Amino acid sequence: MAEEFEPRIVAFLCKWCSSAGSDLAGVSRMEYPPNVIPIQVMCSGSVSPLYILSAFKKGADGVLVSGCHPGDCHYIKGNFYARRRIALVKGQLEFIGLEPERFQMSWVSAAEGKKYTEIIKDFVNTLKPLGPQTKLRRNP
Amino acid sequence: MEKILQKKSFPKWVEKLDAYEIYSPVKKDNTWSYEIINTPGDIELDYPNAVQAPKKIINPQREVVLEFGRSDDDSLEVTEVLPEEKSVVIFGVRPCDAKALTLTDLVFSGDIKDNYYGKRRKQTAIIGLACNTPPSPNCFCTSVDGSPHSEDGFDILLTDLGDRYFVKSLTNKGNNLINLGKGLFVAPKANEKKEIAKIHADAEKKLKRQVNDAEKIPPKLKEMFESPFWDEESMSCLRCGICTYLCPTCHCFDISDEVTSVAPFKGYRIRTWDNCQFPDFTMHSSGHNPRPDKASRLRQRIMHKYQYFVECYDHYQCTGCGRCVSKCPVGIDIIEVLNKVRDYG
Amino acid sequence: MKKKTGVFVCHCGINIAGTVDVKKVTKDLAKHPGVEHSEDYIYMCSDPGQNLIIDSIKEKGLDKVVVACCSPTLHEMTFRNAAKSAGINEFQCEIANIREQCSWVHKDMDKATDKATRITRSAVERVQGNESLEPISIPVTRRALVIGGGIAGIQAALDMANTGYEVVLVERSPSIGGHMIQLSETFPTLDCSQCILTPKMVEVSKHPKIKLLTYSEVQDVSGYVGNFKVKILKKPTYVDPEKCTLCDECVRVCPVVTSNEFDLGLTGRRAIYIPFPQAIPATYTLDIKNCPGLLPIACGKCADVCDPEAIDYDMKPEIIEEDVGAIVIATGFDLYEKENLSEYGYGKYPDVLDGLQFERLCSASGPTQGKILRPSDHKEPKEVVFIQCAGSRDPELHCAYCSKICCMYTAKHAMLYKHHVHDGQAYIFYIDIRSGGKGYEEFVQRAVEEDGVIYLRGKVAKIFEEKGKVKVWGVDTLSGKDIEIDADMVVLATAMRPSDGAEDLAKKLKIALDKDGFLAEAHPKLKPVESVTAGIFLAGAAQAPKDIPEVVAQASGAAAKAIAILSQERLFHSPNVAKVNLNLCTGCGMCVDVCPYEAVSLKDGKAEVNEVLCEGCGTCQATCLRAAIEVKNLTPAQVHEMITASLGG
Amino acid sequence: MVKLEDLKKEATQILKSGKVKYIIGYAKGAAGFMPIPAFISDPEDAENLTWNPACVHNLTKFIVDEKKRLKKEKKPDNRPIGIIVKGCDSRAINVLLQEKYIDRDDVYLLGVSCEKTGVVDEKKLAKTLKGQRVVQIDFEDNGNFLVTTESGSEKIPAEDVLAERCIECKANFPVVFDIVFGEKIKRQVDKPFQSVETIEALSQKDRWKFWKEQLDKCIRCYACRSVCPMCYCDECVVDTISFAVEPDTSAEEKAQKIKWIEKSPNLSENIVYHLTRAMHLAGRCIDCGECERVCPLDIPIRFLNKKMEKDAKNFFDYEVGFDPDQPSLVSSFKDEDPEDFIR
Repeated sequence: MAEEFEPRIVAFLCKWCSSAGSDLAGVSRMEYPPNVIPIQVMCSGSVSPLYILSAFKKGADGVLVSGCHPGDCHYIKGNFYARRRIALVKGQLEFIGLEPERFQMSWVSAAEGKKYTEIIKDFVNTLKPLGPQTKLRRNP
Repeated sequence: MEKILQKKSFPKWVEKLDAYEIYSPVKKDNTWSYEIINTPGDIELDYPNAVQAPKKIINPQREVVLEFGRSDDDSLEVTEVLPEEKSVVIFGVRPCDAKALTLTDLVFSGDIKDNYYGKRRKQTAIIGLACNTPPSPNCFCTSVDGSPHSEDGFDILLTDLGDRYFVKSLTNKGNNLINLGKGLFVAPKANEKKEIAKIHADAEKKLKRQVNDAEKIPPKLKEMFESPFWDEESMSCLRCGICTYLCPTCHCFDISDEVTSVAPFKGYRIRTWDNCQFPDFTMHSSGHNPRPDKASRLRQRIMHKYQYFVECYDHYQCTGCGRCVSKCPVGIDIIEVLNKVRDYG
Repeated sequence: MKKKTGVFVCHCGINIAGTVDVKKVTKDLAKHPGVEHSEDYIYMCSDPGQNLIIDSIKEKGLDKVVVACCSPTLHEMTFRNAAKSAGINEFQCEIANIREQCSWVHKDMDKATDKATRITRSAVERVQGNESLEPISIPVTRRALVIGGGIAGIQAALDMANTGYEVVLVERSPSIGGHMIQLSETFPTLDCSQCILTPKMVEVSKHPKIKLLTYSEVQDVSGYVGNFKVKILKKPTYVDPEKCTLCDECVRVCPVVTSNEFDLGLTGRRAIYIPFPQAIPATYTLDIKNCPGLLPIACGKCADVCDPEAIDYDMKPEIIEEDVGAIVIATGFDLYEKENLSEYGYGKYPDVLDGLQFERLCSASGPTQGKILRPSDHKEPKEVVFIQCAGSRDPELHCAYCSKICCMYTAKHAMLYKHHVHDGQAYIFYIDIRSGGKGYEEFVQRAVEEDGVIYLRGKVAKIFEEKGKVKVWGVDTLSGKDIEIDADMVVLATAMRPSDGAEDLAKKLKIALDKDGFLAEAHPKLKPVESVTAGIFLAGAAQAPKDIPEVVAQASGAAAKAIAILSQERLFHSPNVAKVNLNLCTGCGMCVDVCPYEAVSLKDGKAEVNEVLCEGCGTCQATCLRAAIEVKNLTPAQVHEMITASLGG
Repeated sequence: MVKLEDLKKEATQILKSGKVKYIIGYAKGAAGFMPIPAFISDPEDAENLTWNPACVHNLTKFIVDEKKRLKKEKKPDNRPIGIIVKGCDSRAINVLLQEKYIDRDDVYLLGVSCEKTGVVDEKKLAKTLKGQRVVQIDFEDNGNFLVTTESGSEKIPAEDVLAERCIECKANFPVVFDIVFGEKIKRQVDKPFQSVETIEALSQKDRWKFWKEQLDKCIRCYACRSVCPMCYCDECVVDTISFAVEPDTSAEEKAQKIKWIEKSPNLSENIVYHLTRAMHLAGRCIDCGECERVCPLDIPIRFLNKKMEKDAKNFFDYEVGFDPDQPSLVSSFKDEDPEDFIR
């Protein structure tokens, strides 16, 4: 049997909530698939559309942007700007025909280690049947 | 070698060329473009000129020239990548675009040989179609030493005679291609040769636009480097790259390295077209840009084509295809510009 | 310039090495572009581990360091200090989190190792783009501002003043004291509220380090931690406290009677008045809203009778500017509006009172000199119904939150009532009793056992007046029986809400409010007295409903936090702040719009970052259309390389 | 109807009085029927101005140019520039004002109303005329165009040859102007996003097929970028080199220009370029459609921007270019912004 496809996910995690939430998952030893490479950013509001496009171009099968819940942003309102921006990026990506499942956003608080693991588990499970992301991937 | 080929026999001839990769103008949505075709029926010769000249096949916009990477023992490995060996035929090339290749030959296959261009040029046969009617309202080939039936750059030139083609082979490559279709070609009759002469003469008359006394332009340009003319003419220029990317004679390129992976470190060096209308074309790493504005860049385009190139190679670097005129978003009209230059001062 | 990066991979015993092939990560990273040295060790954070890093930096001339270990929240400082002690800039050290985000959450060794390698590569790429930075240093104005002169503000001001720092205490009403001064006795000890508060009020007024500004409001706050500039509007009282002898002549001649806010409308006062006898500052205030006019021609009686000529109709509002280094907000609470509780007849029937009114009725200094008489006919009420959670814990109609102190003060009210009216009966409707606190549960038990207070678990359905009684219909959910009480008086334990103007003030101070309008703390657990803005602290019921001991504790906490700032000559701020590339900036101002801290402004058509205000969130970076603003050491260029390293290979 | 004579009169007058430095308008080109942008500073040349359905260009781009030129001049002539703006173009002015790129005093706006029609789509026109060469095209009453070809004149219903953007136009009358020509006629646009919706209605697979084919064609001539009045950054994400070089910029910094997009005109790079462009124009694109018109390869670029416009309207109730004082789309938010896509 051929080896199962293992999607590669890039996760932009805000430092204060989502990265801390993922740390909590670690401290609590909650197991989840190793398909995700976290990139800690200061705030979900700092995630530029170029980060997302770039990750897909460089071969990500899925991209996650995760920040603090509305109202909990360490920087008061960065996640609200992120919410708006990401909605637009998501719309564009779907418009050109990328599978919508490949780009996700979530709110994960520092206390939601479990939620983080669930998001990653579900993400990996959704991506597996889709196979590798080739549409935006750079082709040498 | 001069022959006659019945139009109905044309697909049969193409079938004989199965060892070749064949390009022909193809209509995509509303535009014509040179594409690889799979069946002879896909070849359409009744077409206005393609948006992009066949230059894109011989001198592709992007070409990998070498691959590099770090090996296990940490040394850098570099591998040259040369164009694939194959035989190519391009059908339907217009005289202006074929002539453009001869001009590019001067640059890439002159004193310094460019392997990539040279190899492709050598393995490609150009089969042209003389223009009975100008394919574009802005054709002005006759003003720049060309004509609708110019044979420059062709291996074979076809002229449409209604139900048949007049076929003229100009090179051994061309002869070989005709020989592959042995039995399909017949020798032309004397009246057919006469007909050809008339068609060609008529075609020239149909050209609407021209630059008279073009020979006056290069010396005039030489004096105009500092002229405010360029500021005026470039007012509406957008600094886009349409004129040069679509030009069959423009050949400037850029070399860059694209890293595909940091670990293990690997990537490739590519050559891409570059564009003198882009602000980064002459940008120095010092921060100085000798052509900082669109006026200097428009000047460069005109000077290069009608003065520097003439000085170096004794040819205009323009074949009058009219693409830059037709496609300029703001109607900058090189014919007008040249006429103004000629009459300037 | 060739980079010389050192990579140090920690085993963390078996915490990392148990799942991640540390040797392989170390070996693979050794080949990463720019990596000069790569090494693993069992406990990188131990002394020998740190020394290993320090020695390698020195011996191999490393200029950048990545430590692959636990979360940066744990040991980033440790390793940055180590890097610093080896002579390189602390910001040339980055952490790759391969424990919490890798080894602890995965089982497959190969995959975890691959992931750890990618995380570490990404950190290497990041550190290679780092610039050396020095913390931003700011001088501190070593004075504090306290907003609100209730018990919270008083406590905070005294704590800071007693430590030796100057304090400006701003109170918007004519006297300090807040709501606590209105109370009769306090639970669970039943000691007299005024008796314990007035000494503190006097201490404030006499304190050489406290500048008391009553009848004043904060108008504008600018600046940042250590350097706030505050504009305070001092409203005219038209009475010079220096001259006033408190003879009370003016009050006697004043023709105007208006509702007395100190007694919550249970009594009246004149237009010129002293809020209460122990008011600090001890002086009169002419309430311009109710005074017939400042021109002697309109009335002028008070000025006429004032022998010391303390009354000055020409007094003008004054803007006072103060520089402070820290701010404590203690704006307290107000009661939930009457209009919102009409279902209890509150505001409609004179004998339906709120808790504070009842406090005044019980108070010896109150309208009835401590006798409990009902407002409508001044008779002693024989049956009194107390209703808890009036407006609280009712997400559909009122406030979702618990006002926290009502269970206790209702027990106190019932008890005090019984102490005044021995033959009376007190009923308390409650949802449940929350008596967490030292001696609190015992206090409630005492109310039930010693004073025979009847607790009825249930809600009141209807209250209406009939034949001089306030009829209360309710349900006892424990017995399931309908209850009808012909009460003489009803006391509502009205919900607490943030005081009027708190929202406005929060805007001026650029601090956040929570969903209920209380001032939001920076972290619900770990930063309960800090606001989200550095240098601004919260005390008292402005932040959430709380009782007096809690208020005092929080006030002291806030004071301590403020002192931590004031005690320093200079403050240091993270240098990971935004910087503008002036060549690219077109001055569209979008960064100015999005900055949560107002750290970006436009100057000469270009963006300018106030590094002290900037917290480095990077929202401007993602918003800027020109890529003209970026956060130092987490620039888009760095993120680009991090993405490449995470995915590449 | 816009009276060209009135327009010329006003132009002559403001040039004569020195009220404006020059006027950016439309004039007849050297060949063909398409007008060209004209820069008129001599009052006598105002006679060359023209106004017809082929005045497709969004001239506000040249205000951006002027602004950049002025920055370099030592003694800049800061008089306003007269500029002819259609409804869509005037929205671009509003965005430039909103982004503080220009001041209202920098321009003197000569508005022209598109009334019931708009501008012509050259390709549609060629198709309708089946190869006949157009000499002149003019507005006619009742939503018709009068087309003069080499073989005579004919009336054509404008809707047959109207540019797509005009069919979905929300501003057939200038939203900001100093003087306006032509009438304000209310025009109902029933389906302002129909073009996008046809793409959205495709299956995800077909959408990808469509865009793959289209974006594969891109030769990265950047005409779409260059023609856009909102693309006024001094340095673009696709530039290969940093322009912001100072005397103390190190070689390393110069080399640090992020390669978000490689120079290779490959599909992946083309997609990132076009999506970045669209994102960059989120809440800024006023749908003048110039990007699509100028594309030599006929890539339907406008769809990408239109999709953005649609989402901005539907999700955030945001409309571009009508109010220069509103905060821009991505530098503002509302508490009730949708978040059903967020887990």
